[in-house]
Amino acid sequence: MITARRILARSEPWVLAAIVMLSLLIQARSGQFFTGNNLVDLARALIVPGLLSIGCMMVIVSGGIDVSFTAIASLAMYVTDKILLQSGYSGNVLLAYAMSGGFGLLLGALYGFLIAFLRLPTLVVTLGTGSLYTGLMYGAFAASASDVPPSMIAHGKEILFTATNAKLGLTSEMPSQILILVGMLALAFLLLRYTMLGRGIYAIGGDEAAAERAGFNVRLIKMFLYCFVGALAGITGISRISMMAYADPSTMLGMELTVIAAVVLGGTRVTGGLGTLTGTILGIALMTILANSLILIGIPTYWSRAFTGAVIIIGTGVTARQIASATGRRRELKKTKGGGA
Amino acid sequence: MASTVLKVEGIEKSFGGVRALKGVSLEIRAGEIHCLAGENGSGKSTLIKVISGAHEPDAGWIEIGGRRLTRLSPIEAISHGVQVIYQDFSIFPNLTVMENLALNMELMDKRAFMNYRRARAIAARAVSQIGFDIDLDERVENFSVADRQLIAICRALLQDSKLIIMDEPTSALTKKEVKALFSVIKDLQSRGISILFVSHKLDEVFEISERYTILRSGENVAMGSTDELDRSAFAFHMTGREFSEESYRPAGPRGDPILSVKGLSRRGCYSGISFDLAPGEILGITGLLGSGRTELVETLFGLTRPDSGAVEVRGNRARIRSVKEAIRHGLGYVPSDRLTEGLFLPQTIERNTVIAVLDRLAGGLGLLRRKAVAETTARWIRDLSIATKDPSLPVRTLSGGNQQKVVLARWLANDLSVLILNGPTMGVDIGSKYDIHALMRKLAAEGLAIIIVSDDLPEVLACASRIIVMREGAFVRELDPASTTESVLSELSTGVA
Amino acid sequence: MKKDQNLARLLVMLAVVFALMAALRPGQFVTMANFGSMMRQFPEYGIMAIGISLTMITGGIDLGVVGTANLSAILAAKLLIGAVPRGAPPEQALPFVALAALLALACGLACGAFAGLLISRFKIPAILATLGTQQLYTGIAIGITNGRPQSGLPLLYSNLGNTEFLGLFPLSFLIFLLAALAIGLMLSRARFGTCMYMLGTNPKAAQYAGLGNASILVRTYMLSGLLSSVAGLIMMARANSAKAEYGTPYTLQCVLIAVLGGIDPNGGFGKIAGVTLAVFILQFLSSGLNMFNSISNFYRDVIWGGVLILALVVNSLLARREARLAVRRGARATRA
Amino acid sequence: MKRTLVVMLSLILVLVVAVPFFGQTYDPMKFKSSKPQSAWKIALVPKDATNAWFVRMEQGVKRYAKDTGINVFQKGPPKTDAAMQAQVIEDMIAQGVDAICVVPVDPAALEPVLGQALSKGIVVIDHEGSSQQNCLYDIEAFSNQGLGAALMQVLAKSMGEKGTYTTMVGNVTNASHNEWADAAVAYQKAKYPSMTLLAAEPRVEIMDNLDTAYQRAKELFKKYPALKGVLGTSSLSTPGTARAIEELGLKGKAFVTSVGMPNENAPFIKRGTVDAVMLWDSAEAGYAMLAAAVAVLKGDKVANGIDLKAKGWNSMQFAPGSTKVLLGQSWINITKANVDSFGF
Repeated sequence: MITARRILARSEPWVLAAIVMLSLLIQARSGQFFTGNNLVDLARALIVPGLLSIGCMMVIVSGGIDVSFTAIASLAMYVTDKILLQSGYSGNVLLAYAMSGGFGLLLGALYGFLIAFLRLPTLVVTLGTGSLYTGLMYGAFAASASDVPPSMIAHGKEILFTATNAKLGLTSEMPSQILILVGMLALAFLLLRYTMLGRGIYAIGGDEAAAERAGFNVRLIKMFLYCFVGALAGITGISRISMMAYADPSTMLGMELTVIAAVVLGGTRVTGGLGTLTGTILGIALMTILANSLILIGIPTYWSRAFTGAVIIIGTGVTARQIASATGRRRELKKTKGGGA
Repeated sequence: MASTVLKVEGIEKSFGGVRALKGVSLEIRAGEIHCLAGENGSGKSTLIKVISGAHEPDAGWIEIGGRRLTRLSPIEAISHGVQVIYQDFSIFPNLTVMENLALNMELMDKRAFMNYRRARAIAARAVSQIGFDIDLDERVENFSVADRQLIAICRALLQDSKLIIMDEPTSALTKKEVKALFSVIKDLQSRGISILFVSHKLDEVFEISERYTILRSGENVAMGSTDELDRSAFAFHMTGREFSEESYRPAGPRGDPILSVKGLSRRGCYSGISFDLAPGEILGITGLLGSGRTELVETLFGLTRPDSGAVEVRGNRARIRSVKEAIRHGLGYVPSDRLTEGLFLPQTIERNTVIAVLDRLAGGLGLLRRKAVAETTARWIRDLSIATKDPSLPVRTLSGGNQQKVVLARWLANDLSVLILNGPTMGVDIGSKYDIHALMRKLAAEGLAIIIVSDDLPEVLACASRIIVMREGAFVRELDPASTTESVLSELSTGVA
Repeated sequence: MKKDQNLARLLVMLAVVFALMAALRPGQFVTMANFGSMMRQFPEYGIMAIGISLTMITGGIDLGVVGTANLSAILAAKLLIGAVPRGAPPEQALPFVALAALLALACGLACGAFAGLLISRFKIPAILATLGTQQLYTGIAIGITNGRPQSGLPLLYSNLGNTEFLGLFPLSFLIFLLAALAIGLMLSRARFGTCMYMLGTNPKAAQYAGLGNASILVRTYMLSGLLSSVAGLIMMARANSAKAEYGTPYTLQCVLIAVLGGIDPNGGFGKIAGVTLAVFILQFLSSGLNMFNSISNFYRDVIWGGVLILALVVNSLLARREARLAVRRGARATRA
Repeated sequence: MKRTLVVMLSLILVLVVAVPFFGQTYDPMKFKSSKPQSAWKIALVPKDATNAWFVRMEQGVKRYAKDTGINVFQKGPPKTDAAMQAQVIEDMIAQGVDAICVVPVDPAALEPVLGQALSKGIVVIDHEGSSQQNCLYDIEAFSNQGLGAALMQVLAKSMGEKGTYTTMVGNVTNASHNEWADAAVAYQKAKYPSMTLLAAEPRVEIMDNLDTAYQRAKELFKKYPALKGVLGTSSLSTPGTARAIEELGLKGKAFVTSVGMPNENAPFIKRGTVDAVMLWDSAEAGYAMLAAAVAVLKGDKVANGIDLKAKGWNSMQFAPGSTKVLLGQSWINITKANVDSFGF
């Protein structure tokens, strides 16, 4: 049964409401929100955080937390970029994706092993691997901003369509990488909803011991999860540098906390077990729209960070309150109903 | 002679130097209801885990399906038709009822994909077996403990089982639910399924089982047919001690009421509750789960706020808006869920004991006086005969009964006027149960006012000086335990004559 | 028992790092100059690491420490710059220096109280709430300064801040020691410390035991804020100025220190002694690596991350071995 | 905690005795080293270790080591952060280097630690830190005013000396970025009356991120259709903004210039989206800083016209009224004509 109360006890409607309010505010302040090119710009800005949020959400659902996925994305894409540049490779970009995804998978497998088989706490392990991977990238590979191979430049120029702003005549191009986001979302959706592996991720997040007893192979599921997250991060890295035609090793570092915040804002429970892709994408969309509309709203540059902080606090506060009260009401109801049974 | 479903012989198992099982044997025949009894820590749970393949025994063998094995994997156990319903139910609180019911089946069938239509069919079949009416799309965490238990039972029934092991299945169930469960068990038996019923409640053992095995300290102490067992022998085998439950006839209330509740109501929980409590009284409040009994005492203890009504302590209006204020008014509360609400499991016994009286043990600058802390702890360990070698060990190393005593000690260390106990002996072994009952009587005799919230009717009858029955958030009737019986209480609780 | 083993392991780690650096760079590492340099460096982030550790013990985290430190320092700097004319004699500046310090500490307390309220009253997950406060405090700091450094502090302030006792111990180092001792004492001996551990172990049981969860949380985050503002004052003395973004990379570094120092990220366990040792290890590594001209500073991150993971793995393997040995001992006892 | 507070405050009050670090002036001639040249050790501390700019600077350092045989090395903090940079300098002092060359993240934040270095007889040479007090010399590729003006000249030419523009910095907390931007705005006010600074958003921050530069530029052009120019001070401003201009279809209508690296900007310059970016070669700057430090150590007199033996740094002149700040003539306009000639 889908009841209004059950819907209101989730965070998706509240985040959606916040997005609508924010959009209306931007529209009112700039007249530029609901224009084709602005929406395309926002969609483009959503690609990288959106891709990262998928893996981040899956890890949190499984009861873990990962703060190293941006380090994986950076290291995997940087090594790939360097290898391809030095070998003078000029072929298909798919190889770059495969390579970077592969490196990401290996890097993910390393901490996946520590988490799944040695049962070490995820936050600590990923803090360690995050530090390790960024250190390796800057230390061993002496990373600094670099060119990208021609295949990636071409890939970055693949455009799906061009949207024109009727009023100003400005145009924005929808990059083909949005398809990767859509594809990954679809893949993750199918995985999480229709495979036992995906249900296992939720089951582990709910009660790991129970999952083991039920016959889930908890270790393999976790191992798979972190490999998947690593591969996804590696792929994200290539999308990012292709779109910018420029491989800056630091371009994604530091995004991890914002992505985690967006995922939690989207209703994923910090302690695991609950979380939807819809909520995740709404959460990351809210954060992306906010980050990319401060000028449109007209917040002075010097106050933009204070404004962002205030919105995060108010947004998460309201969401937390609403869910708490909706859940509280329902709990009471269940109790009295249960009493009669 | 009936054929044997499962037989274990000479099982040994040690954890970290502690021998949990010392050569235990058990035989379960086809189609029988067999009771495995023993106090907490006697090795029952370990034995179950060996049978279900969760633990590998250090020595001994298991005979199942005509084969003699030295170890068993969980999958093998299940494929041999052994199903366990654990005490914690092993369910996923974050998933829907439907998924909880269907996932195990699907995993057994080695399915890689989730088919929601098939899952719904499985779930519907599962709940229909015991006529359980529940919303399949609701998340399990939103249901009561009793409902969760039934979900776990429905799930176990789905498998093509030869043997269902139920680990203390009734500990969180009300009388009515226990009855329903027993009829389900009988029904299963009639289908030829054996049941291994793990319990330490003697009424249940006598009511349901045909044969029994009793463990104590990891060893077999008795086995045989239930017909040939009497109550005192049962208690003796379990504990190694002789008990006689003297019936308690308190002196009755002494002096003015210390706690008066006047027309207390909270929407959706209880309404119009009024009663007085005098020093030396033990007030029993009984009712089914969801009758509002727990909600009522949680309000008294400041955990929730009433919508209307008043509470008076020693004749003065008391506004209890937080637990701290309740403590200041001399109230103490032993919650029903010891593990999550009562104890800080990985912390030391000492810290768990003194946590509510830290104020009094702190000297200048809020620093604790170590000696005073140690003395207080030692005193309560002695007074309540808590069985531990070292108070600096984590409290989770204690048995259930001793853990409950630690929670009690925490409140007794305060100068209490009113002690509220919610399910004081739930999941506690017989020995500790007698200890706790005796302690309550002693405290009442010393002038403490006590409220026991319990659906363990013999307990309420044995301990309380008066009994109030709650149903659907209201007081139904007040009774004198001397002139009432279990069946009267049970009828009043359920509203069914 | 187990936790003391953790301390022992940290000590061994510290000794190994020390021995390694001392062996490879004897003329540079084991010198008064180097120890003096290290003592001036770690107090600011060490104090913040203690603050974060406190919040982690209660099962939360405070990602807002750096924002709090900078905002506090900027307020103090604004007051000093505004109130004390350039070149004013020390006697004239002193009361304002004291006032500015008090203002900074008050700001730290207020910042912490706000975060604590968000977490305890509004039930926002700590990681989210303090990510928000970090943005907010840094944002306010940028907003009121337009991001410019606040310099031109009275001479007295940085002279005080850079005073060395006995020509050896910088004031900031002594403040760090005092803070570590006071907080360590509070955690191990005080009523409040015990309450923090208990709350971090099981918030629900803490509620039923009447500890007053909300008030404990608010006070914990206030304490973290207070420590952050002290760190802010130290940074201000070291930099002779205050700025919205000094020390931004310290946040994650402090979390790393707390974790390596043995603070359980799930709450309930951990000691300040461990955190202090972890601070020393990081500083030894960092200063030691600066003595190798060809080794990039990023190897510090590599070693740091590697050490953290290695410590975890060793801990877990040792625990397993212990369990196995215990089983074997048990089996022997059975036969005997 | 109360006790800590009380103790701390009383300590502060008791200890009015102060060791002076500031306000002292040092005579460069007194820094002549008595050690043989082969025993000298000179550290160059950049803002961070990863930025392409400083990676290039290290090439100059290596070249200097090869040319002279003196023990010089570059050692930067892991992240661009003033507090972390101060820590690296602390360690350098402790190691007993003879000279420190520094590109300060924030000159103000380094005063105490550099003061300490000077008081120990260590030569301190700054670059991009003309406000630094505690240094013997600050060598600049050009004056802040000069660079600001030069950038404004490029932008003004592109915009036809009229229209609305705004400034874009790497971080609002970046001191030199702000100074250049301020100088550019001042130059515009004096020289180009038909140009106006966008009042609503006079300074935009891109968080030192190329993608952010691109996003911010898009926002700007959407919100302010009258905006015709962006003057950047971060090297990421031009590639980010130029990309936005091309995509929005504003090529030829909106313009951008900034400090920038040739290879990052080459495609935009060749396509004509960008007319020119400004550059000085950080490798040469690193070389020149070391040369200045060595001059002091040798006891050579630093005077107008000194040759620091790096391209564009051959005839340094003191800034008007200063005995510390030395200006070179080393900025380069990178245009379509020379963009491919640099090799970096």
